[in-house]
Amino acid sequence: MMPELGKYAGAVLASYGVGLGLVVALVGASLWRGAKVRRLLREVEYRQGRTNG
Amino acid sequence: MSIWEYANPKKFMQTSGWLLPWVSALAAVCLMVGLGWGFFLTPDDYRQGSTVKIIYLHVPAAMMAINAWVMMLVASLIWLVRRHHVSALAAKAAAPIGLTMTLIALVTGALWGQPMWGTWWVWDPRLTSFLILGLFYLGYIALWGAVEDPDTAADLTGVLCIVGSVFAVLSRYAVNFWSQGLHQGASLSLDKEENVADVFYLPLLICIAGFVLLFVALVLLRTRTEIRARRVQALLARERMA
Amino acid sequence: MIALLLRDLRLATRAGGGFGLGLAFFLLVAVLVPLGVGPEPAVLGRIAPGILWVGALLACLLSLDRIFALDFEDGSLDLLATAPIPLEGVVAVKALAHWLVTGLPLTLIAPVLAVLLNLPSGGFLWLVVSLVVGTPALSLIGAFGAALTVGLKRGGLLLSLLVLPLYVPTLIFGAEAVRRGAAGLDTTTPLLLLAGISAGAVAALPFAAAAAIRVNLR
Amino acid sequence: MIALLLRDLRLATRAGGGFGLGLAFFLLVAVLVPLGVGPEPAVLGRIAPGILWVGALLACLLSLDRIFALDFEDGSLDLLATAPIPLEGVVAVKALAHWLVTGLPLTLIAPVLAVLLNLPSGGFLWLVVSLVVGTPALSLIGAFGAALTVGLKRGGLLLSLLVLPLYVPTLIFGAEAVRRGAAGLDTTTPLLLLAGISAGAVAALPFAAAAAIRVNLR
Amino acid sequence: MDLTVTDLACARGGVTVLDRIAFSVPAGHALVLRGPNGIGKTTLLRTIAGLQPAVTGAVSLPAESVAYAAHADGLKAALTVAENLAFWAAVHGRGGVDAALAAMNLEALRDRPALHLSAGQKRRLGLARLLVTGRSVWLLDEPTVSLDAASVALFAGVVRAHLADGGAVLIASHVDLGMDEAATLDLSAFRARHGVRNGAFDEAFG
Amino acid sequence: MDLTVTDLACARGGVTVLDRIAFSVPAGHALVLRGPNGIGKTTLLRTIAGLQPAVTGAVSLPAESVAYAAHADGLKAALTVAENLAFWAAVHGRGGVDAALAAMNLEALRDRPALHLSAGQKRRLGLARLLVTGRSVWLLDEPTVSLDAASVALFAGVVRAHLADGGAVLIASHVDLGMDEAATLDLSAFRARHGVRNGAFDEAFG
Ligand code: HEM
Ligand SMILES: Nc1ncnc2c1ncn2[C@@H]1O[C@H](COP(=O)(O)OP(=O)(O)OP(=O)(O)O)[C@@H](O)[C@H]1O
Ligand SMILES: Nc1ncnc2c1ncn2[C@@H]1O[C@H](COP(=O)(O)OP(=O)(O)OP(=O)(O)O)[C@@H](O)[C@H]1O
Ligand SMILES: [Mg+2]
Ligand SMILES: [Mg+2]
Repeated sequence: MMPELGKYAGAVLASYGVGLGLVVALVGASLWRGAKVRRLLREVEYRQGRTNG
Repeated sequence: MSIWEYANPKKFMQTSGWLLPWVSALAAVCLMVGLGWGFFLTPDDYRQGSTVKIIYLHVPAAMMAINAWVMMLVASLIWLVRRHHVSALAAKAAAPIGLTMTLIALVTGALWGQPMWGTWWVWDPRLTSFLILGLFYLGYIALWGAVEDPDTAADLTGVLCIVGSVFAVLSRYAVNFWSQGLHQGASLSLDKEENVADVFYLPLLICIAGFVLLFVALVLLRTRTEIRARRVQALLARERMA
Repeated sequence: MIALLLRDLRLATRAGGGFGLGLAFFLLVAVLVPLGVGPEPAVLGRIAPGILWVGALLACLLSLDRIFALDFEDGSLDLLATAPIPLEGVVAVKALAHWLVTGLPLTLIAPVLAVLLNLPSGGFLWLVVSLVVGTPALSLIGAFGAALTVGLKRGGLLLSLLVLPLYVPTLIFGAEAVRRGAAGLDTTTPLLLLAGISAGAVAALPFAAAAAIRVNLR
Repeated sequence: MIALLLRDLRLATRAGGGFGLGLAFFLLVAVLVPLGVGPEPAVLGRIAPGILWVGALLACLLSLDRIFALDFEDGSLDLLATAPIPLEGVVAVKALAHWLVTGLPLTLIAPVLAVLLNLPSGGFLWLVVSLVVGTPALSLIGAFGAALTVGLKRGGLLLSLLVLPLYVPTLIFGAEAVRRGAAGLDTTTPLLLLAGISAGAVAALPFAAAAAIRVNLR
Repeated sequence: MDLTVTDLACARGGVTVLDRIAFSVPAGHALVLRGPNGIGKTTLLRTIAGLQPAVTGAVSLPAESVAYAAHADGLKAALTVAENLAFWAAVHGRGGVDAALAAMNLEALRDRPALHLSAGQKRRLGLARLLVTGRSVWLLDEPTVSLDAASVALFAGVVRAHLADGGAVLIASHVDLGMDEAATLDLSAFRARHGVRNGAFDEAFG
Repeated sequence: MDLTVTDLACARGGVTVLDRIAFSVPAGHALVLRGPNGIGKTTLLRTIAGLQPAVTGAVSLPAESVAYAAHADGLKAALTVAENLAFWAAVHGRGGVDAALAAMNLEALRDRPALHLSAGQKRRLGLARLLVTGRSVWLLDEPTVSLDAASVALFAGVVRAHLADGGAVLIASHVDLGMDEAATLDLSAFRARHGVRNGAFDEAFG
């Protein structure tokens, strides 16, 4: 059910590609760093035997 | 209880932790509906052909790019006045999002400009001032990266953000004064004359809502990360001293 | 205060000090651009106002990064911060010194370079005027940027990244004034706006800069 | 040697290191020039090759002054000079590091900026090619200049003065190649000359630079 | 005037390194701070000099009345010895350059650019600066670094003179200064115990 | 291998500051250079290290076999302690970073950026560098500056170890290093008398 984009298909698809691509990249990066830091924090707190946070 | 309660990291972590899933889910839904509707179900514009579909990414991104900076300005002020670490970290967390939004607006805009104006880029006031906004984001992020004592960095970037805002506004006027552009005016304005046709209107609104929610979700997520990172730093430092 | 001004000027004029080098850089840009762009007088005359202003701006920029950095490295800044003169004053004086060493000479030499870029004769007067009015803003904004980056090694480039966006309005109005002058149009509006920016910068930025320095020293 | 390269790259990418800032500066020049010159696409497209090359050149320039200065200030240079690796090697490696951190990224981002300056589409390929061939020369000449000025406080500006004239041939041929490419003419001659300059620089300058450093250290 | 420090805690890089510090240096007296490398002497002096905020506690004197001499000397390599001193004298709105030069035995070098001084000569010049500040409380961070025996004695004399006309001096040093009359304080006693909280910071991240 | 200096004269800024210097440091021995500030210790060490040409006279060793530790430490603030050492080890094509860290008691700080070290900690790192150079002759310019007593002892131990496996050490210092076995040489005796000629310079202008 792909819509008929006519002669502008390139432009439209490209901008959706780039736009969504950037959004996904940003979200991905945020999640990845989030996970990394969380792991780090857990290690450190474990080492210091202190909880909370 | 005052709003400042949330400036305490622990409280913030609790609340945001509870809030985050809902916001993200809502954002995802809005984006899918809005973009899906816009991309698949809206007709072509009689002048612009299928390129109007770009508006569903372009406009919300552009708006968020501006709003993100405003949010950073507010957060910086809160930090400088009331010294709540969370707000400083929130500003830090928002910057990359704003930059990405600016990029999206620029790229989609450029891709739109190619068919519409016959060129990728023209030095239209709005485009130009957007480029400059992008530069401000870059500088702001670079400064965060270059200073390593977190509080120092927060103070410096805060000052930069305030001064920068003033000059950003100045540049906007300067640019207007300097060239008159091809870019359409505010077409979400109330007067029906130069408004985007209704068929495009509703999905556009949904997309905008989606982007706003996405922004909120990301800010929450990244701020949580920053807080954790900050705490790691503190614990490691103590470890060193012990 | 006076002592500080004199010392900075003396340091600038001593061997290795920056005096005249800003000038030379300005000169070089004015020479390089024709080399890069090619010799057609029409084109050059058309872009002269912009290029001259951009050149002046970069020349300022290059001499900025040391405004505070040198004093920071050798510890003088610590001592100045604990000295009986207000840090805002220190910033203002140092910006003034920078202007005297850079902005002023640039203004004076600009007409000569304008000839190189064959700027239409109408523009010369306005070039000088706009520089006189605009360069103080450049120095002050620069001092602010320098204050932000003072602690950092390799601050130089970061400094330019921070400062150049702040320079945009000054640049636009300045170049616009010259262009209009060259085209024989009315130049009051851009010049007034330019003056406005400079005035605002003089009034506000020393405080922002002093704050930044205090933060960087602690 | 490898160790030195890795260390310089690491320092460049650490907080406060210059990586990416050269890029930013390039970007800024590409933005400022239109702001100064005015928005007409025709004019911009006409001057784009020259401006892009001048911009790349200045971006290199700004990141130069620290090639040796930092190592000199903290005493590393003394130690490197007495280390078992030849000083010529040190210079070559540091120039290489500088190119990896500055010249290469510049080359990669140039096409984007070319869009901003409405470079005629024919020119893009040649812009990249000329930069690939030309920027190594920029880094090496720069390293030589840095070696001459190491040890002087405020060396930064003096450095620009010494280096810019040396950059002139590179600039001319580089810009010429792009202009011809944009006009659809044959570009081999300027490119060959450009390659010649780079090759010569690689072969000869490390020795000159090393000599200069030895003199500056004693 | 007396320098009194009460229940002071000072931090470096977000970490409290010293706390519960309390001592007093009455006018006319000198106090020597001892302690292993990294205990926090420099940090403490910077805090007292008002260059960085104290985590907790108070310093009795306003920063305006203290003169701080750091590891770095704050000299301009391009200026001559005399010019360097004259500048600082002017900043503090006072004269006495020649007296200061004489006191640190620098007349012979007065017109030599600071660039061309040896390590010890630089240091002497840095100390001479104190004399032209006219501040009554001196904070000295390892003042005798790279001074030869003669210069150390010279320095001790200058300090005694300063004490004699009612000044107070706080010195951080590892070596013997040849000033037996000075009291000493070992900072090891004040090392911040593990997990000491740093006000603003832990309100946020404790 | 022995370090022998014969009839050496060295100049600073075109002025001959020391001449007729002659001494020898046999392998396994240490020599401490004494002398008032500005006599020319740093100049002499830089000359022996091959960083500046001798006016007259000769040094028995090639510059390749000496390791020089100056007033400045040659540390990168942005790199960690371990990274700094590892770099110098790699430059000299050797390992032994951990051993060096242990010897100067720096393990605790190994992952701390050099920027965050205190004056004395920096100095310890600067000295640890000597151990990874693998050079047999050390030239040390005021090595114990801002070291606390414990660290000075540590340093003396390291030097003794180096002497024990056949190294030679030349130290310029004003303070007592706690190494009584080391011979001392007072440079005052070699101060260049007024009007001493500086070869190349005076051929041209004499
Ligand atoms: C790189 C090029 C472009 C940039 C940076 C850009 C930037 C912007 C910005 C900043 C806004 C304002 C958002 C707001 O404030 O509400 C906007 C809105 C808009 N742009 Fe663009 N734009 C670009 C190209 C284009 C092109 C080529 C078109 C179509 C021919 C276009 C159509 C629109 C429309 C219809 C709006 C909505 C008007 C409004 O709601 O304010 N843009 N764009
Ligand atoms: N560029 C120069 N021109 C002229 N004289 C100089 C120059 N540099 C240093 N001097 C002088 O040379 C002499 C030797 O300096 P040097 O640094 O070797 O002394 P030093 O023995 O190391 O002193 P210190 O114990 O204080 O380190 C000093 O008197 C100094 O003033
Ligand atoms: N930015 C920082 N982050 C964390 N710790 C730091 C930072 N800067 C310094 N430190 C640590 O703070 C402590 C105090 O440093 P300080 O310079 O005050 O010690 P000091 O007593 O002056 O030592 P020295 O006698 O060697 O000069 C040291 O252990 C140092 O490692
Ligand atoms: Mg200290
Ligand atoms: Mg010395």
